[in-house]
Amino acid sequence: MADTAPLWAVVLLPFALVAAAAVVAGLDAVLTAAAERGRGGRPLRAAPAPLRTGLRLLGGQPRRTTAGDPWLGRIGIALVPVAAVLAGAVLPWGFRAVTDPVVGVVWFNAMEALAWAAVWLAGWGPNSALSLIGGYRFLAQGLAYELPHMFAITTAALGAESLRVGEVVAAQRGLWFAVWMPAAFAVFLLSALAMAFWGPFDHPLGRDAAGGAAAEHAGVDRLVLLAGRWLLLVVTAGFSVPLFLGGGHGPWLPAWAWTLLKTAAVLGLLVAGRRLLPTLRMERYLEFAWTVLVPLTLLQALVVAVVVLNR
Amino acid sequence: MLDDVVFWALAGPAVAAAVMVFRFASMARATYALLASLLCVGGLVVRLGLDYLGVVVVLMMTIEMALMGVFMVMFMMNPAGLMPMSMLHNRRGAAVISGGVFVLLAAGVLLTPWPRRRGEPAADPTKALGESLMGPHMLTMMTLGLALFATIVATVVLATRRGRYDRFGDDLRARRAGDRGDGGDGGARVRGGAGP
Amino acid sequence: MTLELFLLAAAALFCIGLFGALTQQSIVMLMMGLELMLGGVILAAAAVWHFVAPAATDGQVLVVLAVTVMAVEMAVGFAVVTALFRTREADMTDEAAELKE
Amino acid sequence: MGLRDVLLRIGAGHPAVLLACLPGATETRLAVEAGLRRRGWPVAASPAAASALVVVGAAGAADEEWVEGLWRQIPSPKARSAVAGAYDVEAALDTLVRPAAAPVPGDGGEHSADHDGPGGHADQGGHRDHDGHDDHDGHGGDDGHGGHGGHDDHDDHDGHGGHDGRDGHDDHGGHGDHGEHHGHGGVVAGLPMAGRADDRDGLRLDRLHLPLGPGLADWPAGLVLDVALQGDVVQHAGVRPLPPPAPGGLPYWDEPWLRAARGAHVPRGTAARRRCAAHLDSAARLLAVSGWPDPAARARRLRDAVLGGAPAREWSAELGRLVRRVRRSRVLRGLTAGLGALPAAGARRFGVTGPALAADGDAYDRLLVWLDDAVRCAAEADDDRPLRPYDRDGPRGRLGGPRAPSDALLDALPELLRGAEFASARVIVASLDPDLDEVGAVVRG
Repeated sequence: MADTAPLWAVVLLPFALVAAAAVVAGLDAVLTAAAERGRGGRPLRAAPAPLRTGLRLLGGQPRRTTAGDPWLGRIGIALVPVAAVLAGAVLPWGFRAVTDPVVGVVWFNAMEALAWAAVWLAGWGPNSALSLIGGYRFLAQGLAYELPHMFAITTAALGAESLRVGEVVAAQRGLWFAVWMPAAFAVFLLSALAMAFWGPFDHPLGRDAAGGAAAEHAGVDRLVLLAGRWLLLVVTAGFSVPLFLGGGHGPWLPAWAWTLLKTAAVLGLLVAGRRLLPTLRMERYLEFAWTVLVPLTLLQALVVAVVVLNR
Repeated sequence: MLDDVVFWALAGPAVAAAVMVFRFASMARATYALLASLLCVGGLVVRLGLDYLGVVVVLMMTIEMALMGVFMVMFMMNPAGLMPMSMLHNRRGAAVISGGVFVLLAAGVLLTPWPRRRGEPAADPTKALGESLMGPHMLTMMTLGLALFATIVATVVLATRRGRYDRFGDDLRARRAGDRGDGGDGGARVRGGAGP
Repeated sequence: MTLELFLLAAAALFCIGLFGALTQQSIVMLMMGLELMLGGVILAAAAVWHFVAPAATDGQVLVVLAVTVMAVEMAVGFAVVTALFRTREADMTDEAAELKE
Repeated sequence: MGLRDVLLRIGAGHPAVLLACLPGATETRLAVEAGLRRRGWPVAASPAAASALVVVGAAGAADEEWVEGLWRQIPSPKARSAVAGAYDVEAALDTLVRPAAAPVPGDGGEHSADHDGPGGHADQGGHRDHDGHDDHDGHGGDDGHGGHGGHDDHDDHDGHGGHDGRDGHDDHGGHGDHGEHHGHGGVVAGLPMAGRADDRDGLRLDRLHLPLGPGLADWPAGLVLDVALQGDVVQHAGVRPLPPPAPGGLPYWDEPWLRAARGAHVPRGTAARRRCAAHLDSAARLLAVSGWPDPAARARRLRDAVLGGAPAREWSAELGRLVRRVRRSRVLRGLTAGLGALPAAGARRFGVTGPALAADGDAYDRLLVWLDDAVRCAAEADDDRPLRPYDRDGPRGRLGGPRAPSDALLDALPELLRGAEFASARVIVASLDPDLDEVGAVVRG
């Protein structure tokens, strides 16, 4: 069912992801402006704010810190968007992905883990206490979300009896996985936020630690790190579509339009839902993740396994 | 041809990064050099047709090394290598031993008449692996499972100093852990102060 | 791409790891040596599977085993270091040896 | 270069502003925050994120140093201006985006924006510049534990501002080795190495001493805490003694009560509005530090509406919605409950009065007391009867005693902070929200 896209898709992918990231960031800016200025403050005019910030950072100077390890830090920063794009390579547009390896689901997870390690590097590089605290926070966060996240992904793969993303989509021709694996879907959405260290999981870049892992990065470094974060959000949210929302399946519209619509809906839900929650601190969230989410996802996987065996 | 290029492009950095692990004076660099080396190993494994295991190696090693970095920084005598450090002992003996082992292994590798390739890989090696782990190699799988479980228990016992009695009171009746205010490991509330 | 080349690379990784494990004083660094050695084992097992017996799954199972051992070794290693650190500020192998006395 | 100029021009129209708030300038800060909000300019959380610095209030000699430290750490191109009073906020903010005709060296004082273009004075703060990692090559990796090594870039009091925004210029290549190993006795690159000490978890990890504040976002203006961190656990915290207060006006939040005590005619509505706004300001800080920017922004907008004199019916409904929303959040309760528990008995011991005493509990309880009090005050906001001169209950506690209410809050801080993680420590400070304007100022009325 899933074909590999033509070569030009490889070139197009990063640009498409960046464009999507810019739109999502713009939506977030509008909602932020609405909270700050109220309806009378014309929040829609804030939409291009992330782009202007990006251009400002592009023109700004990077900076150095005393006795830092700038190159290690930069490797970390660069790895964030690179990992996002590599993970995005297995995202099917309609029914076509840039590449659809046999172990696409595991590949996606591995790339996310790479971004996880990268943020620590970005926090370590500048040799500054607050920035390192930010880096450590993301590691702690990973310990909390990674396990339920893996189980959620595994559950979807289990339901399709395949690790190939294309086959996971194909298995949802009739019924979306989100319908009969609601717990896995919900956990995946949570961990999509956590993975992009955004929203209620933005503690690694928390304002309370002066920006955490990003506290010391300026100019292009900062732009790459923050843009990489939006890319990660787009990619992880986008991955919930083939995993749980039936990918390109849907009536009337072409497959790519359905993918776009569903991705936009998930992203809109996440960006709007962020307003409802304060930042989750891991020393509190970890207990919840391990005592509630892990058993929940395991149960979900068990249910799915039983269904799969009996059909 | 392409295979050869890919092999050298992965094996070369793997060995080079492995050497750098013990040459860097900075914990972070050493850890991430090790990660780079093991990622290359993962790439080679994928190249050998074991997609699943290769990607799993990438995934697991990334997570492991990221955690390792933290422990490094926590526990090393000279955590960041701000000063040039040399924490070696019996360097010469080790060089002789490992050099000798390498010569032996290399000789074995080169001199052994390796058998011809027998059979073809299964259409889906991942599935074959799964079926053998759940079939003929069930015992291995069970042993691994038990070992992992024992590890979880043992490491927690070793690493933590406080048990549930410390957290929930002597009769375990407390509804909330006494250290809740400090997250998972708040000795301050328990012992009422800093440090022993 | 031949079996010998893969095995030589694996042997190189193994021996570099061995050197590290033998020389490093810090327990954590020692574990890094062990990880490298296991990396070599993984590579060798995968190569033998591919070039010698791709029909059987034993090579793959060996890789799974090595990956698990790495995880276990890491976890136990850090737990031991933490425990040692708690009892006495010791994170070096020599100091740990003194603790026995 | 042409493209870069275009980028700079676009970026300059949308600066991220770092606020350097000085004690005694609360009213100015509110005006600046409102001005920034109107323009939609983001408030930066760290110098690296900023492209402009706004000094809020009149800088005394003691403040000069850290303000300059912040300025040095902002990457160029950057602009700067100072706001002395609420009246000239707009003009000062305008100067941030107006291209300077010529680079003005140094701080031109009030109103003058200092545009430090890439060709500007290259020697500023760059003497300790490390040339990337080139000069460290011989040592394999000097990155390091200096992260634990006593250097926090935001609070760069000791002036080792090795941050230089201009590494595009090789001005310092020749003496790029300034920071190399000054002796190996535990000082690296001019930074002391962390030493080990006992800690909360019995692990004797490295301990790092660093000052928190005064340049942090959502932080009480003028407060500096000297903390010892192990990992991100605060092992010890002390309030750095404050410089003597500048003579001058009354502390903004306490003004109505103090003026009434002096016999001036102050309507009760004014006092109620001031108290309501003070609580909203504190709550906004706590919410922002807890990572909930949405209601924090709403609280700030409400605060300005309350102070702006709009009739209560225009904003009380929205205040009610905000309070309900915060009260309903079980997540917020789960995250802040148990932090900085200060039971009434303990509070009395420190002499704490006001909301912190009434809360008789943790950070979450204090937030609820603020919010409820704000709602109560909203009902009196349009009361024109005069404030009774013996009514001395200011927003942070009882005025007129020998010590200001915030003095007691500051006394309580160190004990509450010990053993808290960094994020929890921020929440605890925000939940007490001491107002340094009143400390040492003339509060006896």
